[in-house]
Amino acid sequence: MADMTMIQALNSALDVMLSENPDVLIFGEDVGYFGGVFRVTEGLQRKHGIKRCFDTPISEGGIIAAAVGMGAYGLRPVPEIQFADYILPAFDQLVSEAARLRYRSNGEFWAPITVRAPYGGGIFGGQTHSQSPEALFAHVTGLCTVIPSNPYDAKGLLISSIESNDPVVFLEPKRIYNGPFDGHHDRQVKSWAGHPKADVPEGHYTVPLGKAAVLREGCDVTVLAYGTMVHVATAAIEEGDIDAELIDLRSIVPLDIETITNSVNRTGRCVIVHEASRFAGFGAELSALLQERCFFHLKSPIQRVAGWDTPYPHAFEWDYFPGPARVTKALKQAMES
Amino acid sequence: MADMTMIQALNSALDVMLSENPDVLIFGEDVGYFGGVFRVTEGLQRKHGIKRCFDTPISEGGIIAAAVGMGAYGLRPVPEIQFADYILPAFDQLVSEAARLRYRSNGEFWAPITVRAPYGGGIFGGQTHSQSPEALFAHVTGLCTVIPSNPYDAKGLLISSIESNDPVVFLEPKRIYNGPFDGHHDRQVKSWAGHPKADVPEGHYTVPLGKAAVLREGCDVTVLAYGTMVHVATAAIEEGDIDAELIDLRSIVPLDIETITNSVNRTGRCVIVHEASRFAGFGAELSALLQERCFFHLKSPIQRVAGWDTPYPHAFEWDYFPGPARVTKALKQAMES
Amino acid sequence: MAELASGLIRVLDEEGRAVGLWAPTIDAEQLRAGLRAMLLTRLFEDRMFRAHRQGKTSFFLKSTGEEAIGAAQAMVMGKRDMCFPTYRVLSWLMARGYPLINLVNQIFSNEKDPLKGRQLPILYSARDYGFYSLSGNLGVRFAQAVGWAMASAYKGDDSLALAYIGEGSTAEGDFHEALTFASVYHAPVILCVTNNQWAISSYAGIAGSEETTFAAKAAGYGLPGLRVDGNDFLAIWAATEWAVARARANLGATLIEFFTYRAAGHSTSDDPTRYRPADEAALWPLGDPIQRLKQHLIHIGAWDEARHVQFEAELVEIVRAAVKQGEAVGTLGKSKPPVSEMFEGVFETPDWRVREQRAELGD
Amino acid sequence: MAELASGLIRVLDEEGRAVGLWAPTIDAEQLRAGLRAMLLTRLFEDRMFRAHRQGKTSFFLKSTGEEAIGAAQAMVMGKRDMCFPTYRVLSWLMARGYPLINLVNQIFSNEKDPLKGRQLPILYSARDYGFYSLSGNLGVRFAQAVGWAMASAYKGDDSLALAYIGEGSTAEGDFHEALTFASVYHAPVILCVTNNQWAISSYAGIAGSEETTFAAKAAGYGLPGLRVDGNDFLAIWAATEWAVARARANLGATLIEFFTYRAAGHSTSDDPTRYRPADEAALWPLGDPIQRLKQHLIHIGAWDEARHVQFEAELVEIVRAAVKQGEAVGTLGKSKPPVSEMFEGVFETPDWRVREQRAELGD
Ligand SMILES: Cc1ncc(C[n+]2csc(CCOP(=O)(O)OP(=O)(O)O)c2C)c(N)n1
Ligand SMILES: Cc1ncc(C[n+]2csc(CCOP(=O)(O)OP(=O)(O)O)c2C)c(N)n1
Ligand SMILES: [Mg+2]
Ligand SMILES: [Mg+2]
Repeated sequence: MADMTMIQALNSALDVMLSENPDVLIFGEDVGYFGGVFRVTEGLQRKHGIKRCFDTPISEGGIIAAAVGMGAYGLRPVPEIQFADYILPAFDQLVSEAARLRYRSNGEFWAPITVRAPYGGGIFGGQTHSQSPEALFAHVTGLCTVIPSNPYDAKGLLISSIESNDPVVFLEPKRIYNGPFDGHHDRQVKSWAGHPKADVPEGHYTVPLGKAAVLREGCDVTVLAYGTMVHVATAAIEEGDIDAELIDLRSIVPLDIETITNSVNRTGRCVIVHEASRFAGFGAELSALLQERCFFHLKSPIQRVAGWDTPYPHAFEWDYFPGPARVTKALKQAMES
Repeated sequence: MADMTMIQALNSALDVMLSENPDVLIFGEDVGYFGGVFRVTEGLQRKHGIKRCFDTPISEGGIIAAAVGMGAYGLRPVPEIQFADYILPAFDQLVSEAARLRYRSNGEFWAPITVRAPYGGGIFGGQTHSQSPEALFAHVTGLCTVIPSNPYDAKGLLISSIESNDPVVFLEPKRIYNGPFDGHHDRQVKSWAGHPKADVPEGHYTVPLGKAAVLREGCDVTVLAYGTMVHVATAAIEEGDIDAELIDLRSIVPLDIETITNSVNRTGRCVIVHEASRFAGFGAELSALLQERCFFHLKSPIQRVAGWDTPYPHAFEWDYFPGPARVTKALKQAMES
Repeated sequence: MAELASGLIRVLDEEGRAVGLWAPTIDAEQLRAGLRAMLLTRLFEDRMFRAHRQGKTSFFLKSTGEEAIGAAQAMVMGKRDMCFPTYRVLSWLMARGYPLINLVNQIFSNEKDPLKGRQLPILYSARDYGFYSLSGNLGVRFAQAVGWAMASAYKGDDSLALAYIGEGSTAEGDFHEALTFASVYHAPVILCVTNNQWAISSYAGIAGSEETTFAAKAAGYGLPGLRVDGNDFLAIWAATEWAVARARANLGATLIEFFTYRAAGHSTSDDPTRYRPADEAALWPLGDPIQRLKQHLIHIGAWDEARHVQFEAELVEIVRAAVKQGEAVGTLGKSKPPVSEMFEGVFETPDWRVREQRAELGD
Repeated sequence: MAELASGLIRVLDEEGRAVGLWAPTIDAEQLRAGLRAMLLTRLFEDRMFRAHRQGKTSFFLKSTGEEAIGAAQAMVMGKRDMCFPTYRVLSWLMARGYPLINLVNQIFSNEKDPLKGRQLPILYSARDYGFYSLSGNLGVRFAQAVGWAMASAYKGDDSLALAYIGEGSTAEGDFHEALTFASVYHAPVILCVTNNQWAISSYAGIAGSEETTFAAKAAGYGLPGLRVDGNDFLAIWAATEWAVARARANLGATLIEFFTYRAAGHSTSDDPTRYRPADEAALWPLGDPIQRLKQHLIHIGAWDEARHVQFEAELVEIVRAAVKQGEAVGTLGKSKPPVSEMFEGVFETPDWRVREQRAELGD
């Protein structure tokens, strides 16, 4: 069985769910006939029909509102927002409605929707095609936020999200859609072919939400990452001589608190890596949780490597993007003292 | 000169600015003829005319969009959102536009707007009249977020916000509009009369953004709070025998990093208190910043006292609201070890 | 078609006669059931409003003068259709026979509150009665109704969705999104604007009523718009039947503006004399929907004053009994669901945060 | 009035004659200036599109076939009026004489980029040329234009605001919010829908064009709606003059739909043959706006083929010179503003976070 790119894996997950569950509907801007601007829904309308996979008006609020209504009816809608930057017009629908419906109605209604959106930088997309809004969702009680870092997880996590009865924001790191990216933008572009995690089964399988993956065991320092940053962190670790334990969170809500706490209690040091701007980013919550739970094991301050506290600046892509050099620097700082 | 409630102080700030600066406009749902559902704009339309203070359609997105356009033109709009819970329909306008306009246009346009909104709980307002969304704004580069805790600061901070050339989200703790509230909901309601901070000058004065107030000096532990929680923390401290240093942040962006870092370096212990739900709340950023900067002075884990990670539950107001008992518990925990 | 959006569809005339093209055929039994739902709503709301003054609940709000809308539509719509309500259509639940005690317990936020104390009073949810979960934020559910209708159509289910929005709230982007989706997907949904002319202190003009009618907005989406006397039980009934027939025939959505008047204040936190003449309600020309339906019933010989007096007395008793029963369970602060309920239902299964915090609270 | 919203306002006929009630009086000098702006736009965009293929910029997008709209309106609107553009009205800047070199430097994100490398190529900002700051997110600025107009009216300033939105983006709530505020406050604003019939891969029907016209939506707000041939320089001119006169007389806003056709792909990231016939553009009946204006100029004896050939050659040279000049500064990745610019302008004065991070980056 041939390797899959992340796009093919996501497409396969949608194909599997459309085939197995008549309540699954896929819709969004340009997702139907065209197959999506990133081709994730390519061929799905042709195969499953226009009633299962269709275009929507350019109205993110309307898209999520429709999804919530369909979900409350009993379907499992999987709307796509063309770029995560454009989820904001639908923020109220997600926060005040999708996330709160089950609670406020005492379980009479709920919104089993999975909102897919490409996110993150590294593609010279400028301010509104590069942002990482995960922290905004993490603070919202009732929302799950899932972020895969490779084709195998992408398919398994997407299927788990669609089968979940809670609303899920499924953020797809667009920079690694077609190949892993370790932050060395000056080196040759890699493809997923041959990557162990590109070996994706054709059929139905799941990767559970709330279970982090320990990608590398180590005893010096714990590195927490997700999405594209998993590959950047891997590069930084491989290029250095620090025995780091690398954990891919895979979903930030639910968060696998046990795995990360145990690891940091063991290593006593921690570096958190994400693309989003640092201030009040998700790294802050990870740092706060770990110093609360691992305080007496900590040997050095928990480090955060993140985007700067500026809007995403087009021409400064590689000055803004937290590449291997910044991760390496943080690893060294974590090891000092 | 008579004492003022927070509502009178805010009204006075708006009155002063309307009188002094013809570019200041006030608008929002029910703010004109009626004077606002919390009476903050009472009498302003009568005194300054309907062109200076007027009602708007029920359209938060439209209100902020109009404010951004007016601000770009050169005015200083002060829109009111009736409840902070209802800012979300305008979230995209605030995040993608107001906060980014100066940066992306290289200073050709900017949005000197001050978005006022009552926020927070303690009033049995249920899910959509009690929330504390400050963390959502704190993560947005380019937005300032200001939260007063008493009449004097409220007026001075509001004037500073209106005079600022950056967009400000000005969150007003509605529970203390008419009197301080220390979380002892079973005791008699207090009024602002006689409170030292209720002694508010009639005219123009400012309280700078980004300067925290040390309300009580102490050497055992640093307590960080803002809004209503300042009063809850005060009560908890007074009722205990721990010599705590209490700091009122007053604005969370810009954040007075110096004052809080110095304090925690001195005390070696810290308790952070806010109403908002804990996970990925603003307390996380404070905790992360302080463990990064004060790590080697910390004697015990930084504690967070916050709302639970549930939607704001109507009947459980006092089970959800982080009252003095929870602060006291955290203070004790901070002192242990 | 434009006529229907700019004029006013009425059936009941000053003498209570059913006149004109729109006059529906409704048997007396149904008319009396409608009267009952409306009167019960009026009496219940007056009673609970007093309960608020007595501190038995944190919040309450009345629909005085608008009772005909929810009552008539709940009767015309099918049992499997879903209504996406505003907080001002209690008469829908009354017409559907929702147990009064459930309302009382929810309003008192007591131990038996069907929503477990999680939601503000009157923000009901009653799926089995075709009543979608309410919340305090305006507008947002209007477009969800379209999604529900799209789902129903997709499943080949013939059930419809009906949504309400206040005239003031039509200014929200949600209104436009709902109409756009309803139009583009030909969704089987009935979108209703309850134009009671007030939005707290703001006159309907703040939402554009001085420029055109709300029903007239339908044309911009290629949808039919009907402007209906919202105090006329029969006109509401007829217009709803028209929209239902259109939707069931897969012809798509209809926008209906119900022209009515918010006779009471906005809510218990409001004093309308601050912004409108105290006698405005009394001078309102379209009359009291309850009186008008009663007059019609008398006119067709299916009702009389004596019966009405006795009828009203019975309903007062029913309300009193329900309130007593709720008070026996407890009123605000005197009784509430177990604190564990605060932590339930955030997710389908509680995650570690909720479990830990529940323990932290010592529950 | 409804006629104007459902029909199509045209002035130039097949032979290039200016016919009908709407025919404006424009002197030949202005017509030639319009032709220049349109042709310059066409040539510049074709040149920069190639530059993208050569890797000199990260992104580019053309307005082929829509050049008449921005060109005519930039000439009719006053110098102090503000245009809230979409990314497809470069011809506005061309008509206003914005320096080509600024465009080139912004597109190359080089050291001389007027926006300091902070914004994606083509998302210009040019306050002095009446061109508001663009960004990638659609719709949101449409209602800001109304706020600008309200501010202008408040100040007793007679300047107007004009805003564009693509037909696809009219589905955003922002569209409704803009029209609602424009209507309620009688704002001196001109709201324009550029209906080029495509939104990336979606036909205008996805936004409701099969139900009614976009101009027809104006009636729902009590505003006049004009549906105009967007490839007809004279019709655009006349309709804009009408709306300007109305706004300056304090009669309020106008919604104008420009019916046109997106002749090129959506952007450099798009291949339109995936979703529409390759020859659709060629078969488009309303013709090429540049050809039509040229034909008109020739018809009135103010232009001829020889002059046109020479004229075009001159413009090609002007474009080449500007691009060369920009290339000398540098293209994407070869040259960029100092990294310190990444940290400037977040707030009026940088706060400690930005200062620390700038130091951390070692700048
Ligand atoms: C999104 C949002 N904005 C503002 C409010 C505050 N608010 C509550 S009711 C109300 C007036 C609503 O008027 P209308 O839509 O006409 O409904 P009515 O009360 O007349 O039935 C307002 C502004 C809210 N609840 N939600
Ligand atoms: C809020 C938002 N949603 C989605 C997008 C992605 N997007 C960019 S252009 C485009 C199509 C716009 O079509 P239209 O409004 O007709 O303008 P045109 O490109 O035809 O000029 C889309 C969906 C965006 N940029 N912003
Ligand atoms: Mg109303
Ligand atoms: Mg278009």
